[in-house]
Amino acid sequence: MGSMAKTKSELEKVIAEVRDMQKDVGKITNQQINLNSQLTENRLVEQELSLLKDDAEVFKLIGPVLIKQDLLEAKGNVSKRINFITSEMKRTDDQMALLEQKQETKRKQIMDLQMKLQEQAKQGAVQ
Amino acid sequence: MSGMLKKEDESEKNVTLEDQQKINQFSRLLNEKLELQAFLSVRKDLHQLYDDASDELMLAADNEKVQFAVGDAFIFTAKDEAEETVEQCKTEIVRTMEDSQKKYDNKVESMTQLKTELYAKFGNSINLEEEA
Amino acid sequence: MGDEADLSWVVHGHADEHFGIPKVIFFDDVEKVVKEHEVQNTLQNLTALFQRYKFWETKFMKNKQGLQQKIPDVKRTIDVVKTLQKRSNSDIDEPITTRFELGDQIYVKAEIPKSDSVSLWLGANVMIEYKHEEAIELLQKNLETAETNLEHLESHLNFIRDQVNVTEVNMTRVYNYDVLQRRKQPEASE
Amino acid sequence: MESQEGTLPLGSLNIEQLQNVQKSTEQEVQSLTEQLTQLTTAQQRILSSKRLAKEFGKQPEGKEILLPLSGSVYVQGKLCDTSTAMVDLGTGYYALKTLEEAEEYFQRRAAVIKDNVDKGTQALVQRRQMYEAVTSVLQQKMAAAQRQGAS
Repeated sequence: MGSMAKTKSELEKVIAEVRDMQKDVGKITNQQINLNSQLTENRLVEQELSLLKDDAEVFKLIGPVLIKQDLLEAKGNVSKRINFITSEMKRTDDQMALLEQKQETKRKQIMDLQMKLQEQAKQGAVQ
Repeated sequence: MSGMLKKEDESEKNVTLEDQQKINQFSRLLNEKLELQAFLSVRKDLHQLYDDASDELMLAADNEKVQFAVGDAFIFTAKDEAEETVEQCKTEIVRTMEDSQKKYDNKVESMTQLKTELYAKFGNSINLEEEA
Repeated sequence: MGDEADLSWVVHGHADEHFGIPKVIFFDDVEKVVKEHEVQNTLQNLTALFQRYKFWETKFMKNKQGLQQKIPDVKRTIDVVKTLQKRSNSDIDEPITTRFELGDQIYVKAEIPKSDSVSLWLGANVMIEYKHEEAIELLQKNLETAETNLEHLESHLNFIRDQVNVTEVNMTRVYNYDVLQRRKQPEASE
Repeated sequence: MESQEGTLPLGSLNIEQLQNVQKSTEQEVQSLTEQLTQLTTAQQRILSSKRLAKEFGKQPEGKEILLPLSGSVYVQGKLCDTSTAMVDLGTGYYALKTLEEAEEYFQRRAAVIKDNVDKGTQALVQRRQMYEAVTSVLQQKMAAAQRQGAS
């Protein structure tokens, strides 16, 4: 009975860990969705800026103020932003891959523990 | 705030009406605290935006007019006037933030007090943590 | 809420100040309640009541969110009129140059001659011209009304949430009492 | 979700698994439908802006109008440039354009959305077919299970 209780509490612990990981997966997924839509929006802006004539008037909204911005500067800023988003996306992808790996390990652990528990139950019944 | 009192509890601590009122009070405070927290975080972002606006305005040419957001429209405004308005808004934002921060601190303080009292009586059989 | 649970003994008489939403009775003596009404029946009634409170909570929350959107909107409108008023009170006589929103994502240029009035859209196809200070006064009144309504809503919500808490605590206490009783007399349980 | 959704061997799934697939497919259908509604609304707004850009060019300069400063505040004003517009490019960027250029801009935006609408519609049709397939297999299996239980 004592060893079974131990296995049980171990199992509960691992299950709780997996649950926490799933929460993290959810968070990262949200980040990914967010980054993705940011990327799409910035790409559209990048494309539009590239279509403008060199002397076109461009403004940037900062807080409540629309301030004139040099077209080249605007292009530079948007491309910097896109680079940043792309690297963030790579970071979240890596995080996700790592998390999936960890989850896989934990799931195996759960299966092992469940098997152990069944065996212990059998032994207990025989005795 | 569901299930503050734990089920299948061994202890036979009697819950009095006074305890119940404390639990209600705690729950109210928690709600108000979370609202203030959200408000403060929005204000903080807004303040940052206005800060950025000040910085950009400083860099703009003196004789240049900027377009200032008014309602859904923009109004052409002299740079110094825009700067003045931005500063006024910033002061106002800071004021509301300080106001809310004070309220927030008060809630936290009252919550800590209630927590101490309730935990002293119910120990582990009550859960007053803020995240499930 | 099609359940026909008899809730008359778990709630006080109607509390008129909260739209007739009843106040739940705090069980001073769980044992007495259980002896009179039985565990299952008590829990069932409390669950039904709990669900009603939750329904009211959701309803009031929606109203609150609506008001919480309206209030900043009115404040923004007041800001617009105040900006116009400031300009009209200044010694600048040139018109205001603006880019206004012609449609989604498109703005065009216009001049607003110096003036001391604005038109307010009051809904239902009604637009009325006001002097700046009249407009501000009217909008301020709207704001105050909205803020008072919000306060009332908050007080109803607080009341409902108290009822939710008491109902929950009642349920847990009845449940725990039952568990304890069974543990004391294991032979009595079938 | 399964990677090759189209070729999911529905026949080999048990009732519980089928019910899960049915539920998740139903949710997908629902969220796709919502997305499509949003896209269509956005599309209509953009096309309306395109029409406005065109119409605006026909207005005489100096024309007196009642212009909106917010949803509920209007003031008397005069149009002073009916050949240029400022368009919102997104992410806080705005640009001045001739009305013709503005029209082209909205046309491009509308094309991007139409692309998304087409893709979404295709996905929706596919998901609906999937839902129907799952539902029909599920009904068969349940009927079979009932017959077995009855005999």
